[in-house]
Amino acid sequence: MEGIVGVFRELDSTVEAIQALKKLRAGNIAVYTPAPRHELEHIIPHGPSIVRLYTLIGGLAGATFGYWIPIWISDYWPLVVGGKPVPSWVPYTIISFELMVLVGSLATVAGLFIHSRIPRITMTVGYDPRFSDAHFGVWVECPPDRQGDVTDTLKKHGAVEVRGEQ
Amino acid sequence: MATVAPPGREVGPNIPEANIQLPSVRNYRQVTDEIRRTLNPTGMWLAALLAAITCLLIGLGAWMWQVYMGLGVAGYSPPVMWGVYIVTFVFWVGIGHAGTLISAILYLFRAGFRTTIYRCAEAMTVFAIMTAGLFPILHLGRPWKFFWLIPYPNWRLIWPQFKSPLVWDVFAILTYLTVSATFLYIGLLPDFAALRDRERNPLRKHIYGVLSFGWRNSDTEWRHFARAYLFLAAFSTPLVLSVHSTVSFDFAMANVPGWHATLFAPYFVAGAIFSGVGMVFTIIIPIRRWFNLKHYVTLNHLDAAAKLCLFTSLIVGTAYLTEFFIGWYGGSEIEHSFWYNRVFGQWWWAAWIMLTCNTILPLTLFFQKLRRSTTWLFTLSMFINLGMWFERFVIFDPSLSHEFEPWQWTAYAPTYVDWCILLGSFGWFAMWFLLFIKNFPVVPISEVKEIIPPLLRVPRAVEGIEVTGMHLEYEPETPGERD
Amino acid sequence: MSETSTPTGVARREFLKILGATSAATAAIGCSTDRVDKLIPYLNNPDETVPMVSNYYASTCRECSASCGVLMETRDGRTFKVEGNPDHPLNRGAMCARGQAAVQGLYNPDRYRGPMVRRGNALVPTTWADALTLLSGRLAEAQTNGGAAGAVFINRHESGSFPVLLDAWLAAFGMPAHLSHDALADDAVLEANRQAYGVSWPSLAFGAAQLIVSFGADFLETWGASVPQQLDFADARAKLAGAPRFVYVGPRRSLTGCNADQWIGCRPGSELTIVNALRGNGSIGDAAQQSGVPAATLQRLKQEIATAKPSLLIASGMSGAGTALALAINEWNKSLGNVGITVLPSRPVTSLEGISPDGDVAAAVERMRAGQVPLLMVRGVNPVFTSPKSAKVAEALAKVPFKVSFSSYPDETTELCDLVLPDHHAIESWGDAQPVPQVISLQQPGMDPVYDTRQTADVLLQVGKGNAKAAAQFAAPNYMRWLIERYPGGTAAFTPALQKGLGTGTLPHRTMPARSAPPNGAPSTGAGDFSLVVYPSASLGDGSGANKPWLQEFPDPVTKVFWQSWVEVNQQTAERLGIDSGDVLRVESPQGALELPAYVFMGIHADTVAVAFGQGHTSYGRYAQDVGLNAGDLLPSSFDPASGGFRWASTKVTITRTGTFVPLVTTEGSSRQFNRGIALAIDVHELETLGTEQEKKEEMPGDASHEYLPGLRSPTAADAQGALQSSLKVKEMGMYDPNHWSGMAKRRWAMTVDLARCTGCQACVTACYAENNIPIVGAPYQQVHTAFLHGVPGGNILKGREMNWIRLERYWEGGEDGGDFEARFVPMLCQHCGNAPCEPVCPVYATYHSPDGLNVQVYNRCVGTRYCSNNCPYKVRYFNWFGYGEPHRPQYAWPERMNWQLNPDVTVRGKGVMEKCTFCVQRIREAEHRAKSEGRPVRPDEFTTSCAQACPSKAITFGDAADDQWTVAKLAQDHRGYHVFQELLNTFPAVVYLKKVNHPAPAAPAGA
Amino acid sequence: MTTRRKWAIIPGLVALGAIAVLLSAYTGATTQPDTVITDRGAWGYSAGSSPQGRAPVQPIAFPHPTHVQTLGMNCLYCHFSANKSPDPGFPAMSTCMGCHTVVGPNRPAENGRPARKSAEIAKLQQYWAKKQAIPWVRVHYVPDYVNFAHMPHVNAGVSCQTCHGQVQNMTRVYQYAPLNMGWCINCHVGNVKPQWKARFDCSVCHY
Repeated sequence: MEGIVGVFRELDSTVEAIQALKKLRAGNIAVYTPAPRHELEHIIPHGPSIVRLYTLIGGLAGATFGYWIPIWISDYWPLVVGGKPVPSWVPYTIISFELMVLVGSLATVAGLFIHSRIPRITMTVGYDPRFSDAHFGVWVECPPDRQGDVTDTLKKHGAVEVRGEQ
Repeated sequence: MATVAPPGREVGPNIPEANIQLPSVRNYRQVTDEIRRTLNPTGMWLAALLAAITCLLIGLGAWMWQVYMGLGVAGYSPPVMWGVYIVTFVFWVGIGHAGTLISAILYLFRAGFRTTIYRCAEAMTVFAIMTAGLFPILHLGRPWKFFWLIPYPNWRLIWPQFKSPLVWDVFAILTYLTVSATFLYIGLLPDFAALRDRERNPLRKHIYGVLSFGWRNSDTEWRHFARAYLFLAAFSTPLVLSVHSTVSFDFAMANVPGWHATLFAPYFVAGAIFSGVGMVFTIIIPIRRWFNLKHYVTLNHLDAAAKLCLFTSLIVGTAYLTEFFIGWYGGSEIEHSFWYNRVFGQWWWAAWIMLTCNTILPLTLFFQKLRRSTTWLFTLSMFINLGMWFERFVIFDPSLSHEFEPWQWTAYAPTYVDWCILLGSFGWFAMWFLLFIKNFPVVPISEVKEIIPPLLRVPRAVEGIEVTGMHLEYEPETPGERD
Repeated sequence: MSETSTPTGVARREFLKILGATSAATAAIGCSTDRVDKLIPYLNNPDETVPMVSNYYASTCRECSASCGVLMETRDGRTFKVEGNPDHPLNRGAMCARGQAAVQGLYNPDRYRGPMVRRGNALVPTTWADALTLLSGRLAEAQTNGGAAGAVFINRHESGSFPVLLDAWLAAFGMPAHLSHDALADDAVLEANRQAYGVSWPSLAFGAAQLIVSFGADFLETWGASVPQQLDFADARAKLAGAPRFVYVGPRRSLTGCNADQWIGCRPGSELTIVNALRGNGSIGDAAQQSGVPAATLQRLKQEIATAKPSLLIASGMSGAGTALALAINEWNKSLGNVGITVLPSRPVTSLEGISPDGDVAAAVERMRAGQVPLLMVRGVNPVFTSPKSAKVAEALAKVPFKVSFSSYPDETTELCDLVLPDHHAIESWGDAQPVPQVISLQQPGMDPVYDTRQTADVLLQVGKGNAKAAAQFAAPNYMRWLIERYPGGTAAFTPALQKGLGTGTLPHRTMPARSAPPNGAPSTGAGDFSLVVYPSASLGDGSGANKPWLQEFPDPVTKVFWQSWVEVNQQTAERLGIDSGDVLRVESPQGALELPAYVFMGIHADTVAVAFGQGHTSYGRYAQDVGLNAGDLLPSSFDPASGGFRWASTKVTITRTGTFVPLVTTEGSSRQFNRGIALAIDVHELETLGTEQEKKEEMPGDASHEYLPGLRSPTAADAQGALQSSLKVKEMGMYDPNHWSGMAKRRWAMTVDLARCTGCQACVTACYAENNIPIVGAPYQQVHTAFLHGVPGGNILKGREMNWIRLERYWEGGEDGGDFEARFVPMLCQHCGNAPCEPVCPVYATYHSPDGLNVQVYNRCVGTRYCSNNCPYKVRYFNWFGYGEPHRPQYAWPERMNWQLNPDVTVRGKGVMEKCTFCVQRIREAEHRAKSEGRPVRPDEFTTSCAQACPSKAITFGDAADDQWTVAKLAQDHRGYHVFQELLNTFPAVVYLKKVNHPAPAAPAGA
Repeated sequence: MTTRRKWAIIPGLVALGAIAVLLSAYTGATTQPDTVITDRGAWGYSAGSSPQGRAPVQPIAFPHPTHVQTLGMNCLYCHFSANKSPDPGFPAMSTCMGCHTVVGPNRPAENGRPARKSAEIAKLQQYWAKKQAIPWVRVHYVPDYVNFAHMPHVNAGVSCQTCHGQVQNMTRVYQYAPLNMGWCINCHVGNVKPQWKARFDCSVCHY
C-alpha cells in the first residue's frame, strides 16, 4: 500500500489536479477534505451509498420485532385488561414504530462504521493532520514506477507539499 | 483587511437555499482556531459546574430520603397521584424535542440558520432526555423494581403489559435517548478528528483520537457520512413527533376530564418545540457572548429562531383555546365545572401564569427590534421555561384534584422534597451541559466549513454567488464585534 | 441427587436490593430479609386446632351495655376478628363499628402488662401476690374500723351474673351494693320506662309503625342498643311502600336525623313544650315561639300524628327537659294506643336493666369529697373523664385513702388510683348476659390472656377466700365453675349452649339499690346567646373508644371530621358572624372555655352550637392522649332530680373568633354531587311507576343492565375476546373461556347496596379495616415525616391519605337557602368494572380482570406508578405513601401486640404499593378451596364479604350475579338499581346501587 | 494485526457473552431432575441465586429413610394437616416421643449392623426432658405474598415427591425444586405430564 499524497490549499487547484490524475490512470485516488465538498464528490463517481440497505433491513427488523414481542406475550399469558382484546395490536403499533426507529438508526450507524472502516486503531497511510484543518489532500495509490509523473502532476497543479508514503 | 462581505448585503454561502447572511468568517483555519479556543476551561465555568453539582447533590439527597422513608415525604395528596415529578418529566422531554427539531428537521428542510446553533440544541436534547428519563423511575412507589417495565426473560415468566402508555413511554424515551445521542455523536465525529489533529496535549489528543474512531476525512467516509446523517435525521423527525405523542398518551389515554382529549398529541408536540426553542435561547445567548461566537451565531440566526418560537407559541395559544372550546362545546357538566375550576376557581393563578408566559409575552416577537435584542430574548426564554413548566402543572394537577367524584376533590401543594428534586434535575442537566461545552465543540467545525466558501486560487462565483476577495490570509487576532 | 454444599450466597433478589441498583439508601430497605428461619413445633399438639385453619368461638360483646352475640375467629392461638353471631336474637349476625374494634382493645399497645401499685406518685409494676395481699389487708382494715359501709364500687354496667357475684362479695365484706354505671345510658328514659311499663327498655317495633317521630333520640347511634334498633329500622324502611315515615325533632340533625324524611330543628330543651303543644295541652303558638320552630310545621306534625296510626314516638332525656319529656312521651304512646303494637314492654331489652343513673355516681363523688369513703373500687368506668370538669372529681378522689382500679388501660381515673389489678379483656374472659328475656348469651375466652392480667371475678373470689362469709358463699374454685353452677341446667346444659353461645332460661339478677338523690338539681343556664348541645360521639361513645385507632380513624358519620374536636355552627349564623369551616372559635361557658375549629353545618339550629363528647383525653394511651378537647369542660355538673340523669344540653355559651385557622381533618371534598348520579333517590309514590313505564321510557345502555354477562363482564370485553367472533382471537382464551374446566368465567362476583336500607353508620368501614389489615394513618406518633404536619393528629389525612377501601360518602341535597335538606349516604368501594379504566394503564399487570369478574390488585407485582388511581373515576384505589406495614418504620400502624390482630390470609402491604377492595378475595378463594376439598360446588350465599356480614342494616349483599340462585342476582334485577357513572364512562361496574326511597310529608307537595 | 482480523474481535466478543448467558440459564433450568423437564422451564433463568439444593444442618439429623422406608410411616402421620389446611402441619414433640420414650438411644444390633448408641435419639430425649422444642431449620420457603395452600394440592392427588423430591431417600432434607413462580406455573399451565387441572389466574395465589 504505497503511494503519493499531495497537500493543496485551494479547492479549485485540487479539483484540477484530480482531473489530471484521472487522465493519468496511475491508481486509486482518495481525496481528503476538511468538509464534504460536492465538487469533489462529482469528480470521483460512486453509486449511492450502501448504508441505506442497512437502514432498510434495520427498520424492517425493528418493526416486525416490535409487533411480535407484545403479541407473543399476550398469547403466552392471556390476561384480559379493561375489556380490551388480549392481542390488541392497535396499541402495539407504537412499540413497533419505536423499535423500527431504534433498530433502523443503529443499523444505519453500523453501516456507516462498517463501510467507513472505522473504528480504526491506527491512522492509515496517506493521512496528514492538516487535512482536517484547512488543507485538501489527494492520495494516489501507485507502484513506484508511476510515482514520478504523479508527483509532477501534483506539483504542476500547485500542491503545497508532495511526499511518498508506504 | 477586507471583510468577507460588506454588512447588509445578502451574500449566500455555497448552500444556495441558506438565505441567511454568511457568518463573517474568512476561512477554515479561522473556524478551527476560534472553536478550539472555546474548549479551555475557565474559572467561571468551573464555578458554574460546582454550582450545578451541588444542586444535583441536593436533589439526590432529597430523592434518597424519599426512597428510604416513602413517597409520603413529597406533597402528594390523593387523588392527585402525579405531582411535580411528572410535570418535570414532561417539561424536560418537551425541552429535548426542540433540539431534534433544529438539528434533524431543519436539516431536512436545508434551513441554513440551523448550522451554527444545532450542536447546542442537539446536546440540550440528549441531556434533557437523560434528565427526563430519571423521573419515571424517581416517582415510582418502589423504584428498585423499575426493571419490571422492561420485557426481559425472567423466571417468573410474567411480562410487562404492552397496552399501558407507561410501557410505550419506556420504549419511546429509551429509543429517543439512543437515537438523539447517536445523532449527536455522528455529527461530532469529524469535529473530533479536527480536534485530534490540532491538539498538542497528548492526553486530550489520545482521547479525541479514540472518540473520533480514527476518522480520516476521506471522500468515501464523507459519502457514507452524508447518507447516514441524512437517514438519522430522517428517523429523528417522526421520532420527535411520536415520542411526545406517546408522552401525551400518558394523559390522553386516561378518562380524567381535562386529559381525555384527542388534541393532546399535536398540542404536546407544539408545546414541546416551543419550550425547546425557549431553552435554546437560554443556552445559546450566554454561550454566544462568553465564548465570543457572536460572528458564528449572528443576530440573523437568533432572528430566524425567534420567528420559529413565535410560530410555535401561536400554535400553543390556539391549542389552549381549542381545549377550552372542547370543554365548553362538549356540554358535559363535569367538563364545565372542571374548566371553571382550572381557569377561575382553585387553580386560577397557575392557569394565568401559563397563559401570560406562553401566549401573551411571546407576541412581542412580532417586532423585529425585539427579535434581534439578545437581552429581551434571554428574559423571554426564562418566561417561556416557567410558562411551559406551569402548562404541564396546570394540565395534570387541577385535572386530578377536580374529577368525577366530588367527594374526592382536594388541593395539592408540593413540599420541600419536590422542589429539591426539581432543583436537582436542573443541576443534573446543567452539569452535563457544562461538561459538554468545555470538552466538545459547541459549534460544528466541519459543517461551518461546509457552508463558508472554500479557499480558491481564482476568485469566481460559487454556484452563482459572487464571492470577492476570498483568498486572503487569516491572521489569528480576535475578530471585532460583527453586529 | 448428590450431597450438595449449601450455596451460602445471597438470593438474587436480595443481591439486587443490596447492590442498590438505585442508591445506597435502598440497601437499608433490603437488609430485613423476610425469610422465616426456624420452625418451632408444639410440645403437645393442642386438640381440635388445625394449623392455619380458623376456629370460631361464640361469645358476647362487652363494648357497650347491649351485649350482642359475637363469633371470635381464632387461629393458631390468637383471636384476630370479631364477627356477629347469626343465631343471636339481638344483633342477628350484624356487628357495629365499636364491636369490631373490641379486638384493638385486646391488643392495645398501651394496656397494663400486669398489676401496678402506687409508690410515691408513680404506678410501678408489682406481682399479683403482693397486690392481692395489699387489697385483702385494706379490706380487712376497712371492715374492722367500720368504714366498709362507706366503700364505693363503680362497675361498668353489664348484664349477667357478675353483678350478682359482685354484690354478694361486697355484702360479705360489709360494703354496700355497687353502682352499675353506663355514661351513655339515657337515665331519664330508663326511669320513665320503669315508671310507665315496669321495664327499663321496651323493644321498639319500627316495622309496625306508619310514622316514627323522634325527639332527639339517636337510636342509630348511642341511644339504647343501636344494632338491634338499626336492624329493625332498616327492615322497616326496606318495606318501601309500606315503610314508616320518620320525622326527627331536635336541635342537631344527628346521623339518626339524617335518616329522617323531615328534620324539625328546635332549641334544645324546648322539646317538652312541643310535645305538650302537640298533645293538645299547650298552645302551638307559644310552643313555636319558645322552640324556634314555625307554627305551621308544628300544626302539620300534630295533624299527621293524629292521622297516622300506629305511630311510634320516642324521645331522648339527654337534652334539658329530661324525665318529664320521657314521661310525657310514654303517656302519649299509651294514649295513641301504640303500646303493645310499636312499643313492646312485653319483649324488653333486659341487658339495659339495672343501670345506676349518673346522679348516683355524682352523689358518691360528693361523699368522697366529704371524706366518708375510705375505699373506692372502679372497673371499666372513667368518671374523671366522663363527669364534667366542674364536678372536680379528681379532687374528690384525692380524699379517698385507698383507690383500686380494675381497668386494663392507663385512663384518667386509673392514673389516680393506688392499686391497679388489670382485668382480662372481654375476649379473654368468661361471663354471661341476659340480652332479652329467656335467652342467655354466654361469654367465653377466644384465646389465652395476652398479658399477665386476671379476670376481676377470679380476683374477687381469691380475695374472698380470706374472708369467712365470702368463702362460705363462693365455694367454686374460679368464676367459670361458679357460672356453670348458676347456669339453669348445670354443666349438662352449659357445654352444648356454650358452642352456640346461647342458652334458654333466665339468670337470677341482682336487686337494684335505691337511687340516691343527685347533688344540685337546678340547671345553671349561663349567659351566652348560643345554647350548647354536647352529644356522645358515634364512634368514641363515652370516650372509652378513644384508645382504639379504628374508632379514632372513623369519620364522624355526619360531619366526616375525625382525629379532632370541632364545634358545629349553623350555616346562616356562620355567614352572619363571618365564620367559615376551620376558623378557631373560643366557646365559653360559665364552667370553662375551649378553642375549637368551627364546622359550618346546615343541620343545627340557628342559635345552637354542638360539640361531640369523647375526645380530649389527658392520658389513655398514644391514640387518645391530647387528641381533640374534652367537651365536658363546658358543662355544669347538673342532674335531673327525677331520674338522676346528667343534663347534657344545659348551658349557654358565647362564641368569639380567635382569628387563627386549623384545617379540619376530614375526608369530605365537596358535599354536593352536582347531579352526577352518584346517590339517587326516588319518592315513595314514584315506586309503583318505576317498574313499568320507566322500562319503556329510556333504557340507557348499561343502566342497571338487567342481563349480567358472565364471562368477561361487558359487551366490549366479550366482543374484544372474540366471543362475538369479531376481532383477532387468541388461540384459546385461557381461563376466560366460559367452558374452561375451572368454570371461573361462568361466575361474576358482584354486590348490591340498598341505599334505602343504608343508614350511613360506617360499620362496614371498620369491618373492612379489621378483615384486610388496612393501616391507620392518622395516629399522632405516625405524623413524623409528613411535611409541615409533624405530630398533628390526622396530619396524613389532611393530605387526603386515608386508606379506607370502602368509604361512606354523605351528600347533601337541597338546603342551600336554609330550608329543609336531605342527606344521602353512598358506601363507595371498588366497582370491579367490566371495562375497568384502571387495568389497561398498569404497566406491569399488577391489576387485571380475573375470569370470575374481579378487578384484581396483585400487591407484590405493583411498582407504584399510581396511574391506575388517576384513571379510576371512583377514586377507590389507595396508596401506601409510607411503610405502614413495615415494622421498623416510625409510621408502622400496628405497634407491638397490635400486630397480633393482622389477618394471616391477607398480605400486609409495604411501602409504595397500591391497594384496594378485591371483594375479600381471600374469603372467595377459601370458600372455593373448601368446596373443592368437599367435592361440591360453592353453595349459593355460602359466604359473604366482611362488610356485608357486619352491616347492621343488611344493606350490602355480595355474591355471584351470574348464578340466579344467589340473592345478589335477584337484587341486581331490582328496578331501583342503577350503576354509578355507567352512562358517562361505560365502565360496567359490578356494584348495583338501589335508589333510596324518600317519604315526603303526606299533605306537602312531593319532593318538599 | 491487519484490519481484517481486528474486525473479527468485536462480533466474537458479543457471541461469547451471549453463549455464556444462555449456558447459565440452561444449567439453572435443567438442574431439576428429569421427571419435570418442561419446554418452558428451559428459559426459567434461575441458576444464580435460587435456594434450590439448600440443605441446612438440622439440630437433630432426622433420617426420613429410616422412618418412611424401613418403618413404613405415612407422610400424613407427622405432617397431619396437609390435606386439611394450607399449612402441612409439623410434628409436635409429643408425636416423636410417642415412640421414642420406648425406642431409646442404645440401638440393638440388627440386620448386620452392630449395636450402637444413637446420639440423635439421645439429643431428642434431652430436648424432651428440658421441655424445650427442637429449633428445626426451615428448608422450603415461599414468600409472604404467595398464599400457597397444601390442601388443594394434596386433595388433587399431587404427591409430596412432586414438589419436595424423593424425601424418603433424603438423609438430610434439601430443597429439591426451585419453588419459584416459573416452576409452579409449569404445572399450572399444564406443560407437564400428567396434566394437572390447576388454575393459573394471579388472584388464585396472590391476594
